Formats: sequence, C-alpha cells, structure tokens
Amino acid sequence: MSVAETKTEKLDGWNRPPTIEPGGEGELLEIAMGPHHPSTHGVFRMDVALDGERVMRLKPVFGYLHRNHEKIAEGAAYLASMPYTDRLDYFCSLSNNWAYALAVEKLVAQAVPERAQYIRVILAELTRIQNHASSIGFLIQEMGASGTPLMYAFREREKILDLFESLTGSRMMCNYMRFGGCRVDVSAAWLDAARKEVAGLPPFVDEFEALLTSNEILMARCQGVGVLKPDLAVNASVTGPLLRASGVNYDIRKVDHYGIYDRFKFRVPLGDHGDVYDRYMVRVLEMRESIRILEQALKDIPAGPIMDPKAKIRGFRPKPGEAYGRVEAPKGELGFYLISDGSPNPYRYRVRPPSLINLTILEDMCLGHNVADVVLIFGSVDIVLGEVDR
Amino acid sequence: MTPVASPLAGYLLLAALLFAIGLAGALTRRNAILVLIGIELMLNAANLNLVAFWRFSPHPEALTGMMFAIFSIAVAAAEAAVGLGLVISIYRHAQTTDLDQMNRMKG
Amino acid sequence: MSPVFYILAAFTVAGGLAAVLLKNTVHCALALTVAFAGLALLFLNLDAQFVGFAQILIYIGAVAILVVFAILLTRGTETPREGVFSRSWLAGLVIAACVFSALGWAVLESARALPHETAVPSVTVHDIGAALLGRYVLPLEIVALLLTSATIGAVIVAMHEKGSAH
Amino acid sequence: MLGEGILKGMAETAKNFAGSFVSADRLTTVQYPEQRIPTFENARVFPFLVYDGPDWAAGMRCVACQICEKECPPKCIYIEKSRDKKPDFVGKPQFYPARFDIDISVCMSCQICVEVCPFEAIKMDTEFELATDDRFRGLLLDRQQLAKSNEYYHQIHPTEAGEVDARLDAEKAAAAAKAKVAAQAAAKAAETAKTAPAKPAPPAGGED
Amino acid sequence: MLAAPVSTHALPAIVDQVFILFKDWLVSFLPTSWRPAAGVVLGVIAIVCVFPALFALTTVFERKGLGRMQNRYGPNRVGPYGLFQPIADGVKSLTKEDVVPLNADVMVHFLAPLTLVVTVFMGFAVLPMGRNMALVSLDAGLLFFFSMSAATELSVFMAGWSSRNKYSLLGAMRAVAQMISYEVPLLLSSVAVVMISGSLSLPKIVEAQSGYTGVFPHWYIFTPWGLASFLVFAIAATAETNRSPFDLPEGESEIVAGYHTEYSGFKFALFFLAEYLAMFSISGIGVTLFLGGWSAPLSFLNVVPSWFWFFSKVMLSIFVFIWMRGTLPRLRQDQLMNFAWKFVLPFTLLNLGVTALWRFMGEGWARWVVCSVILVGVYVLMGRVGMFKKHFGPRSYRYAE
Amino acid sequence: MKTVEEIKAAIQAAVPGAGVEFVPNPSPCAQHSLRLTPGRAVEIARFLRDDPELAFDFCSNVTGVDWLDKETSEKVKVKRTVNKTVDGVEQAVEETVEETHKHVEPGYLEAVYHLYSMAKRHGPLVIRMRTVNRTDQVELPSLTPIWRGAEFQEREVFDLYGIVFKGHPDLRRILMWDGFKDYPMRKDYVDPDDYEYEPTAHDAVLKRAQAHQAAAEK
Amino acid sequence: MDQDLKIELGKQGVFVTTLEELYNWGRRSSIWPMQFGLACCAIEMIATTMARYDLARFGAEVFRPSPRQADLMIVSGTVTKKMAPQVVRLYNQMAEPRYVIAMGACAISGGPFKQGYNVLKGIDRYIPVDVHIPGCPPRPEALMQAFITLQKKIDEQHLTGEDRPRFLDEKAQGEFPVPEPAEHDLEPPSNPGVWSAPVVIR
Repeated sequence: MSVAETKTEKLDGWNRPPTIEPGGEGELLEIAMGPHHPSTHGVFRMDVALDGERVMRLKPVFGYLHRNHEKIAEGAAYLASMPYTDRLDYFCSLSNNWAYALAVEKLVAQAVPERAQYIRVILAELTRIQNHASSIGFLIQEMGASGTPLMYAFREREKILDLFESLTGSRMMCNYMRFGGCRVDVSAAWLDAARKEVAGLPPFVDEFEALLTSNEILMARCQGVGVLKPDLAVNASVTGPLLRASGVNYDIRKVDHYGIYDRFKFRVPLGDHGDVYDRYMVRVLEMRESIRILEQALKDIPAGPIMDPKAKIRGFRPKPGEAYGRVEAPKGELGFYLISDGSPNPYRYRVRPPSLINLTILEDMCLGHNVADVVLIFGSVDIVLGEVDR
Repeated sequence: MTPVASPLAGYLLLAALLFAIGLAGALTRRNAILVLIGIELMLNAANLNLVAFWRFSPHPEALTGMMFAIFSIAVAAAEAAVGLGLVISIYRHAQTTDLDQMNRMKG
Repeated sequence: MSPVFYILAAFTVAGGLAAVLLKNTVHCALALTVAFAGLALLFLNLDAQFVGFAQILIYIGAVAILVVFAILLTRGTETPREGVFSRSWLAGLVIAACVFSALGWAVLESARALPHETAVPSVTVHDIGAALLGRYVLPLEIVALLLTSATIGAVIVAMHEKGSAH
Repeated sequence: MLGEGILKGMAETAKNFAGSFVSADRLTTVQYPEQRIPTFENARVFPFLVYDGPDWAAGMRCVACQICEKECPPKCIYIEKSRDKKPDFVGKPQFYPARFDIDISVCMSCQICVEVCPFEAIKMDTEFELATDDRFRGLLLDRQQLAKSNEYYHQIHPTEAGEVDARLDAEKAAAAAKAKVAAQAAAKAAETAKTAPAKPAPPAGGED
Repeated sequence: MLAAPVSTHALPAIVDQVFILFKDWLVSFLPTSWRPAAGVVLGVIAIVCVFPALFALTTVFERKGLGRMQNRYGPNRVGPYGLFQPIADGVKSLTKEDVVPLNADVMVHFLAPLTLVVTVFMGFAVLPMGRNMALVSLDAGLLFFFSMSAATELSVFMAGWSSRNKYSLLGAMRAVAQMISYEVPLLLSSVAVVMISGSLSLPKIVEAQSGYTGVFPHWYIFTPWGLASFLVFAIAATAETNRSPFDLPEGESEIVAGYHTEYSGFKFALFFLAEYLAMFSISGIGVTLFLGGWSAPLSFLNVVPSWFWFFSKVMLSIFVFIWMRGTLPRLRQDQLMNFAWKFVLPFTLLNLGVTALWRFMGEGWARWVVCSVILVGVYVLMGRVGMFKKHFGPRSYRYAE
Repeated sequence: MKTVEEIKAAIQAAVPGAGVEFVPNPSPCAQHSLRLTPGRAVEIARFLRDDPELAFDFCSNVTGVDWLDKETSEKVKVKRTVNKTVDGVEQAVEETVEETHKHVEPGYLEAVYHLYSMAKRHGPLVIRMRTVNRTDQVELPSLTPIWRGAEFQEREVFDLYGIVFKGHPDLRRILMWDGFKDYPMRKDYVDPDDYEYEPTAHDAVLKRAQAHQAAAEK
Repeated sequence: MDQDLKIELGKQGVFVTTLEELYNWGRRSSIWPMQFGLACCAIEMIATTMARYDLARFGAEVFRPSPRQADLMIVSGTVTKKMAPQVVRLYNQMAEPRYVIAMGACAISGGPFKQGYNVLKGIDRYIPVDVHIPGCPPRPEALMQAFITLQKKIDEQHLTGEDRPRFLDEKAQGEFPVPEPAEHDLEPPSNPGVWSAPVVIR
C-alpha cells in the first residue's frame, strides 16, 4: 500500500490533507481508536475511517488530558508554575524547566552563571537521551515486540533518573531550574556518577542498534511508511527529530544559540526519506550526538556559583512586557510565551507544545496506509499527552 | 422406516434425505450464498452415496467409489471457490446477494 | 445398522436442516459445518479414513471458511427485511419432497437386492496413493488442472471489478 | 542476506538471557519489599515539620507565618495560627500552628514550601509507602503526623540538615550575642540608672 | 495404541516403556473385550492431564524467560520460584465473572472456546510421544493432524464473529486469513517428508529417521531439503499458532486483544490454553517430522527414555517460540500475506522439487552439493530481490554541522 | 534580519493599504510586534511567508490573549459654578471640584503569532490581531491557509477564547468536549461548582468551597 | 484472616475456610492490571513493570488490553472531565471481581490540577477505589506497596457475612452511572451512590 495512490490537492500551499478515493466496496468502517486504546500513549483518540484496513480519513481528538495548565499558571506566581512545567512533557521535565526559565529570563533580562549553564546542558542532554530511548522503545512496542526494547530503554532510563533524583530529589518531576540559575549545586560525586553513566551509554546505544537497526521486520515495517515531505513539514510547523528526519536542517540549539550550545561540537543528523525508519534512526543518531555533548560538558564544567546573585526570588514582579523563549526539547520546539502586566502572576502564560503541533500532519502521513501503520506513524511522532493537551 | 435389511440402504436413505434437504434449501432460499450451501449439501450427499457403495461393494480394493468421492471433494472445493467468487463479484456489482432482486435487475 | 449410525445420521440431518432453515446466514454456515462434520464421521464409520479426514480438511477447513468469508464480505450477517425464503419457496419445497420420495422409494424397493454386511476392506493410504498415481493418474491430472483453473478463475472473477473500478 | 538482522537481534536477547544468570548488569531488578534501592539524600516526597528536642509540640520550629500556605502551588497546606505564643528555638515568643494540615492527596512534592520557609521548619520527607484504602483519614495529615524530630531529619538528609543546623546555630549565636549586648547595655543602663534617677529598665531581649 | 513389545527387560527399556507398561497393567484388570477402549480412555486422560499441566508450566516459564531476556526476574513470588503462578491464574480465571456482551450471539459465543480446545486436543491423538506412545496409530495420521488444525480456524471465526465487536471481528478475520495462508506451506513442507519417508503415519516417519551414522542421527533436518522444509515449517507453524512475529490477530497495539477481546474469565483461559496447546501439538509434529521424534540426538544417548527426548525437543522448540517473542516486532497484515504467498510458498514448491531430486539422485555427495547449492542460491536471490523490490534495506545518514 | 520597523515598511510597500501598526514591547528582550488590521491580514501573511528576503515559512506559535474591559479612572479638577448660599445669600460661586472620570476601554481578544524563518534562520517576528470586542464581534481571519501549523493552535484559541477564525478549514472545539458552552481561558470565566470536599481550603479555594456548601445547603 | 473468624468459620466447616483461602489466594496472586494509562503516573506505572522494579514478580505483568480480562484498573494520572465518562465506562466493562487503584494525587483528588476547570476532583466520585497512592507521581515502589496493600485487603475479605466484598453482594451496584458531559460540567458532578463528601468543619 503506498501513498502514491493518494491524490494531493495543492490548495494554497499544502494546506489540506490529501483526499483519497475509496477502493469501491461498501461503506467505510468507522473506528474510534482511543482514548483508552492501548497504543495511543495515554488518552488520545483517533477517529479513523477504514476501507478494509486502509485508512481513508483520520481525525485526531484531543483534550482527554486537558489539565488547564495555562489557566492555573495565570493564577499563580511565576515560580509556582515551575513545578507545573514538569508535568507538561513528563518525560522531559528538565527541558521544560529550562524552556520556562529561559522565557522568564528573557522577560526580565536575567543572566545565568556559567556553571548553571553547564548543568543545564548536561541535564537537558541526559533528558534527551532517555526520552529518545524510551520513545524508540514505545515505537517498537507498538510494532509488537513484547517489551524487550522498551525494557532496555527503561533500564538505561532508570540509571539516568537516578542521576536526576540524586541531584534534584525527584525521578520525574525535577523542578530544578530557577530564574537565573539552578536550585542546588552538583557535587563532585554527582559529576563522577554522571561521567560513569555517560561512559556506559555508547554500549547501550550499540546494543539497541544491534537489536533493532538491521532487523528485517523493522525495516519492512518502517521504511516507506508515513513519509513526510520537507516542505509540508515546514509549513505545518513540525519541529524536532520529526522535522530533521524529513531532511530539514533546523535545530534550535544551532539556530538560537541559547544556553552555551555554541561551545560544544556536535552534528545534526538528517534523514532523506522522512519515513518512520528515518525518524527512528535520527533519534538513535541524536542520542549519539548528545553523548558527545555530554562528554564535552562533563569535561569542561567550571566551578562557580549556580545562581546569579542579582536574581530576585522573593517578590518577583517583572515589568510589563512580553517574551517568547524556546528551546530544542527532545520532542521539538518547546516555547513559552509570557505576558507580564507587572503583577506577581503572569497575565498570559502560553506553552507552545511541540507534541500537539507535530500532530498537525498526522492525518497526512497516515492516509492510504494500513491501520497497523497508523499506530506506528503515531508512535514515531513521539508525543506526550501531558503536553498535547496541557 | 421399515426395517432395512442392508446397512447400505440406511446410508442411501440418509443420502437421499440430505440431498432433498440441500435441494429444498437451494430452491427456497433467497440468498445466493445459502443457495450455494444447499448445493454443497447435495454434493456431500452424493459423496456419502459413493463412499457407501464403495464400502459395501464386492471389490472394495478396487477403490472405485472412494476415488470417485475423493475427486468429487476436490471438484466441490473448486466449485465452492468459483461459486463464492461469483457471488462476491455479483455483490460488488449489485450490492445484494438476494437472488430475487438480482432477477429483477436483469443484468 | 448400529446405533452409532443413527446418532451420526441424526446429527448430520439436524445440521443440514439447520443450515437450510436458520435465519442468520452465519448460523447457517456454522450448521453446515456441523453437517460436514457428521458426514466426515459417517465416512469414518464406513472405514474410509482418508476420505473422512479429507472431508474435514477440505470442507470444514476450507469450504466453510470460504462461505463464512463470503458472507462477511457481502455483509450478509444481517437478516434481510423481506424474509429469508424466496417467493417460489413452495415450489422448491414440493420439488424437493418429490425428489426425496422418488429416491426413497427406489432405495426401499431395491433394499432387498442390496449387498449385506461385508468384511471391512483393508485399504491403507499407501494403496490410495498407489491407485491415484496408477490407475487413476489421468483423472488426477485432470482434477489438478481443474483446480488450478478454478483457483485462477476464482481469483480473476473476484479481482475483476476492482481492476475496472480504477 | 535476509534474516541476518533478525539473527543479530536474537543473539542480543540471548546474550541478555544468559547474562541474567551471571551479571548484575543484566538483571537489574531490585526485589522491592525485601531489597530496596537506597534513598538518595536529596530525595523528596512529602513535607514534614521539624521539631527540636523531645517534645514535638514544644519544639516545633513552625511559627505559623503561613508563607508556605500562600506559596504552595496546589494549595494543599492549611494553617491556623495559634492565639497564644510560645518561645521558639532562640527563645523569641512566636505563634505556633494551632492547626497544620497537609493534604498529601493533593501535594505535588514540588518543595516550594521548603524553599520559601524562612524558619527551616518544613522539610521534605523521603517516606513514600503511604498507600491506604482510607482516602479521607489516611491522606490528610495533621500537625502531629507531620511532626518529625530533627534527628530524623539528620537521618534522612544528613548534609542538608547539618547545614541547616549550622545556620540555625549561627543565628542562635547571633541572637545570643545580640541578647548579651543588649543585656550588657541593660546592665550598663541599670548602672547608670542607679546613679541617675530611676528609669524603667528595658526588657531583656527574650532571655528565657 | 500399538502393542508394547518389550523384548528385553533391561532397565532402560522398562523406563522407556514405563507408561505403556503401567497402562497395560491397569487395563489387565478389565475384561479383554474392554481393553482397547479402556486403553484409549486412559491415553486420553493422560493427554488431558499432561498437556494442560505442561501449559501451566510453560506460561510461568515463558514469563520468567521473557523476564530474563529483559533483565528482570519474572514471576517468582507465588509459590516456590513462582511456580504456583499458573494455579493462581487458573483459580482466578475460574472464579471470575463471565461477561457476555449484551448483543453477542450467546450460543456461538459459548461454543467457540469449547470447540477450539476440543479440536486442538484432538491433534494430540496421533503424536508419537515416545516409542509406542501414540494414542492412536492412524495410517493417515498426518492428514488427521492437519484436518484437526484446519478445523480450529472456524472456532476462531466463531469467537470473533459472535462477540459483535469490531476489534474481535477484525482480529478473527486476520487470524483466519493468516492461518489459511500459512496452512499451505505448512502442508507442503511436510509433504517433502512424506515423499522421502513414503508414509503418512507418524510412527513410521519417526522410525524412518531413527538410524545413526556413527553417533549422528538420520534426522531429516540434517539434509538440505529437510533443513529448508524445517525452516518453512517453523515459519508456518509460528504463523499458525499466532505467535510473534506473526501475532497480528492479537496485535494489541491495533486491535486490542483480537478475537478474544470480549471474553473474560474461564472462556478466556480456554483460549489461552488452546493457544499453548496448539503450540505444543505443532511443535510435536515438527519434532516428529524433522527432528527425529522421540529418537535420541546421539546414538549412545539411546539409554535415556524416548519420551524424555520427545518432550525435551518440544520444550526446546517452545523456548525458541518464547525467544522469538522476546525479540521480534510483528509484521503487518499485507506483509504477512505477501511473505506467505510470494516468498514462503514458491520456496516450498522449489523445495519439493529439490526433494524429488534428492530422492532420485541416489546416495552420494553429489546430491548434497546440488541440492544445497540450489536451495541456498535461490534463498539468497529471493531475499535480495525481495529487499530491493520493497525498497528496504540499510541506509546511510548525513549530518549538518 | 530586518528590524520590525523595516518589515513594517516592507509590508506597506508590498501590500498597499495594509493596516500595520508597530507595537513596542517594553520588556528587555525587545521582541516588538506588528499589529495587523484583520482585513488584509491573510495577504500580509502570504507576503511574509513568500517574500524571499523575509521568508517567514515557520509559524511557531499562535496564542490568544483576553484583554478585559479596562476601566481607567482619572481624577480631573474641574472648575464650575455652583449655586451656594454664602452668608445667607444665594450666589453663583466658581469652585474647583475633583471629579473622577471613568473611561471604559472596551476589551478585546487578541491573537498573537510568532513567526520564524527556517530557510533564513531568523526570527521571531510577532504579529497580532485584535477583535473588535469580546462579545459579538470576535472574528479574525484564519492564517491556517498560509501556515498549516496554525491549524490546531487556532482551534485551541477558538476553543478556549472564543475567537472565530474565518477561513479555518475545521474550526471545532479541540480540548473541551463539543457540547461545552463557555470559553474557559477568558479572564471572566467562572469555574463550575464542584468544590464538594476541600480539606485544605483557603483563599480563593475556600471561597468557592463555601459557596458550594451554601448552595448545597439550600 | 483474624483468628476469631477462623474459629467461627471452623464451625461452618474447614472446607469453607480453605475454599475461601484458596479463592482469596488465587485472586490476590493473579491480579492482571488493565493496560490503561492516563498521564504522568502512567509512566511510573510502566516503570514499575520494567526491569528495575518488575511488577511481574507478583504475577501482575499480564497487562490486558481488554477490560474484560483485567482485574485491576490502575487510574494512573489526571482524570479530566472529558475522560471521566470513558473511565467509568471501562470500569463498567470489567468483569467482577475488579479492583481500582487510584495512583497519584490527580487520581485521588485532582491533585495539583484540581483548580482546573476540566479536572475531575478525584475518580472516587464515580467509582469505588480500593487503594489510594499519594504522590506526584508516586515512586514505582509506592505502586508496589499499594499492590501489596491490595493483596492484603483481598486476603482479609470473607466470602460471607456483612463485610463480604462488594462483588459478592447481590444488592450492590454492578453498573455505575456514566456521567454525561453537559454545557458547563459533568452531569452528575458525582455519583451519590459511591461518594459523599465528608463534612468539613471550618
């Protein structure tokens, strides 16, 4: 079954998902996949219309985890929203922390000391590795492997979570970064543990690749499935590994030069086909690049304070104004848009969720494919419902 | 039933009954698939006859009746495949398996 | 005439009747498999092992499944609104009854002339194989041809519409 | 050749299967109720209230300032100030919480209450085995349930508790020094007062 | 049941025939005319007891084995080493409420698991589980086995259809389509064995393999055509039993739990049982056809009782099933079908030709070389062509600085 | 990248008669924005996307903002003549009186778009559009035909703020269920009354819990 | 099982007692959770089944995708008002005996998100919950402890008498009313048959 059968309608750019004609027999079978469907990563729903097993229409339905994060944040102080950001993309709380801290730091022009920057980079990259590993694990799980890759991913994730917990106190909800630095300093012992862990990561990625990369079943299932063309990807604001698998070189770490990413040598892996396999491989290769960054950061981390002494903690009231700050979270561009009216609470607090926006093209990718592929394509987008629905 | 001396007569009667049931089904049902089911029953009744004749024949080692039954099963399988293929094909065309309606449409 | 025969006969006839009379098409198909199974057992009762197993393999394993698939593909699972029997059901019934009475009369008439209990024939699969490739090799080839052409024919008949739709 | 990748994968799982009998890296399970992963010093689960000395009611550091109640993001803390005062660790008379409830069925373990507390009175516990079938009585902790001794605090967070104690000692010393100065001044004043016409002596700064 | 001609009363022989002797001893209390029937009944009882027990053990070993592959223990708390886990599961399943969906077809819904289990059990009747240890020694044993395994398809369909659930129906359709497709290579690959051994009777097939050259056995798997047939048989058997990587009918990532989505309690347990029993019986057939059945792997190991070898071989094949489940993701429906019709079937047909060639080339090394070259060559070629045609294969990636 | 003023000039050159207003951002990050009048917004957006030099091909973020009616009161000293009885005589006296003048600036809903360029790697450019008021004239042109990435975000803004995007291909509620009536992110939204059990209620939560109890007792 | 009752049951016959013990043992040793996650806690639930913690040791790794075959529903995460009807429906589909663990603050009370307009303030407003695990999210060990708590709870159940489990009580509710999303809120906002708010004295 190929996408070549689909008729792409060019309508002012690439705006509409292509319509495909049913094969002829009978009515379409309407299936609501979700919200408790086993492979929708939580509570996501897809209303699928099938012709046989071929997808003719697919409408994502959101909101089953809409927890009113933005509304709550608008009624709370700036700092009080920090723990809530942990619960957006609950795999990558530290990236979320960073994005929010970055936005607030932009809003009040807050400097961040060197050491804190290094810590942030280390934590963000560790987050990226564990997120990519688990997302690949879930992808293969959806492909029907009975959990083994996921188990290996989680085995490694647990080690990284141990690092997080020993530093920040919590496995998942780290609530670690502050406006102008970080909450607690890393100890020498922690850095040693991190170095040890990072040294153990390349063998893990090797094992993962040996298990999966050249597996014929995986290749047959993934290659040529869910192709996303680069121009559509850009137009639909797709970001993150999904975009790079389509061959668009856009990594906010390289573009925005936020933090201290300029100091590290790393490359941005790009895919040429834009299919599920490319997304898988881009994630694997990004893990390898993250390991490189980690090695450099752990070598160079300087001594010094971790909080800017000028940073205001009590009575934090930014001047009226607005700011948009974004980072390259493991799932894509995570942005925070803040409007301050001078009060202790943000007037408007908005999260730009990469997971939600990456789903814009879900229907385009799935049309004409098999139901089984839908699950796969959906898994390859790598979303977390906490972020999609907020 | 009158007491039948030969067991063969019992098999033959049973086969006749099955054949009649199949015939009735084939003649009275509307649905094309059910008509096919009736035909299958009739074929099976014939098979039963063949095997029964073979069993009670004076020279069973000649295997004539049994061979007949084996070939008949093979042919019946082919018949079922083609018949159902036709039904599906007609269904695609007419969106019905109702023979009465197919008659009405006249092609 | 052993009681086994009567049990199997009742079983088979019940299956056959159900296959013809039931409303739900899928139930009919399932009842048909009951009749097939009964017939297979009857074959075994007639010491025709090979035919019995072939009956199960082909009729239950293939034909019944085929029928069921056809029912699902033609959405025949719902009972039709206009009734399940054709308008000419009475004629059909009469014809069937006539056929049965004619056959039954013929069997009963000739019952006396039919052979009585014979010895159990000792026919092994090996004999059947030898016969198939010996005396009956020509019919075997013909059946092989027939099956091949039937397969191709069925595929073509079923595929045809799809091709023309595009 | 077709099948090569599959064999490679099978070899990988076989390696793990065989390895699970010999290597701890390949068998990472910690059998929970009997074995436990050592808790990290920084680990945090739910807040508790620190008290000094043997008596939890007398030694409670909390002065019911209600900052944590206000700052708590999910609003799971409820404090009622006492009417009377009791001396705190430096001896200053302070209010104390007549009622201090934390609904741990709401608490999100964010530690913000700890960060905002100016009195080092509320800290994070590492106890997590709190599952209960009684939602209404099992999960709303009152001040007695929340009160844990400073020794316990030292036990679970030794480094942090040491720092806190040092800070408190310093504060206490400073307060004592201040009190001493004040006392000396008072004594001086009293001396001068003896010579000079009597003046009401200033109250000695919280020396009890 | 074959008579038990225990020629030598040496200890190994007695151990080898211990079950038969025991049965004969039990039966000897009965009048002679009852003995054959009683023997069969005893055999049935033995099968009905042994294989479910084996099923129980297998489930717990599967869970533990999978656990080990995934760096964890697996069930180890219920009873010693977790061995009572299946008993607990059984008790729970038995006592669990039996939910029948409101609009389900009650009768068919009820019958489906029963017919499934019964037909699967029937398959065991012809398996020679040791020397003289086949319940019934049918002349057309192999045919009987396949006719029984063909009959299971209908039960699966019944289960899926009667639940009146989209997922169930979809799962059932998938299962049936898959089983029909893979039945063809399954049958054809065993035809190769029948061609060489010249018999459909399973004990005879085992006997045909029970010779030794030196210490090495004459199993069919140690011939080029035998290995090829065995591989095809293994693939088809995995598909027939709906095991990973062909477990699409139960593909929980797409269609919840397949045809038994709506089953709960004991009926669900029956499906579970049937799946494992099918695994045992098809492994048993595979062992009988290609791995020498109950014969020992090396000639001097013949002192070990034959039933031990049979069951160890079956368990080994179960382990491979579990191993594959622990490693492989599953295929897609159309890929599965394509694989069956475009790769496995042609290869099987070719293998039949090669088998015929083997049969008529006569003894000697020439037939080894010729047959091996043909099979390996065609396999590699088909693999290559398949890979290129489907445009899948390893890729390289570029980087941006 | 051009400055925001330059972009404004470029827009006005390319789309004649386009209403573009420069909105400064007082915060230190200085991400100033352009306010577009809704009428020509789609054309402007297309220009922004297709202009080879600007090439804002990537619409990163779409936000709704709710600005309530703003009541500014200013105290004005007014001189006026008042009739007073001074010393028993009624006369007109001129007096300065302080009066509070209340202006009610009508509220509006605002949609904010953050644009970046993937091709040129610059950004962000912030563009915003305002509705006329918060009640009945809440329509804005949808920019989804220009940037597909705005599709779900505009739906979300519609769902939570009630801005109706004209020209959106599929404007339905996205996060809340279909039968839901309110726009919950608006500042004047009142939560449903479900505060049945609040063991640690205080402040706003306490008020709502008390209100619930009062309602339950009724 | 406490001693008094054992004696009391002993009067009724040892058979009943052992049967009860066997039944309870079977139920508690084979709890199959439903493969169903809601939010953050679901990740910790998955982590619990993974190598480090390995819920499988208790025989509970058989996560069934179909509610019919599951015994335990772990409500792992925030239940929103949009999701609540589905959760109740799923619970209704489960076969008795069935258990519910409310995992994490959100499932118990709405947790940190309870001030939100779309968040259900505790799943126990609609379905009976057996064990509550506080925490946000609870550690995997906490889930295991809850699991053990549930096992203990099952162990202590008697099949007869006043305190028999709900599923053995013919009069007990089998189907729970599914709330309907209405214009502003769910209708009804809670299920009075399952839940009543304790009186808050304040």
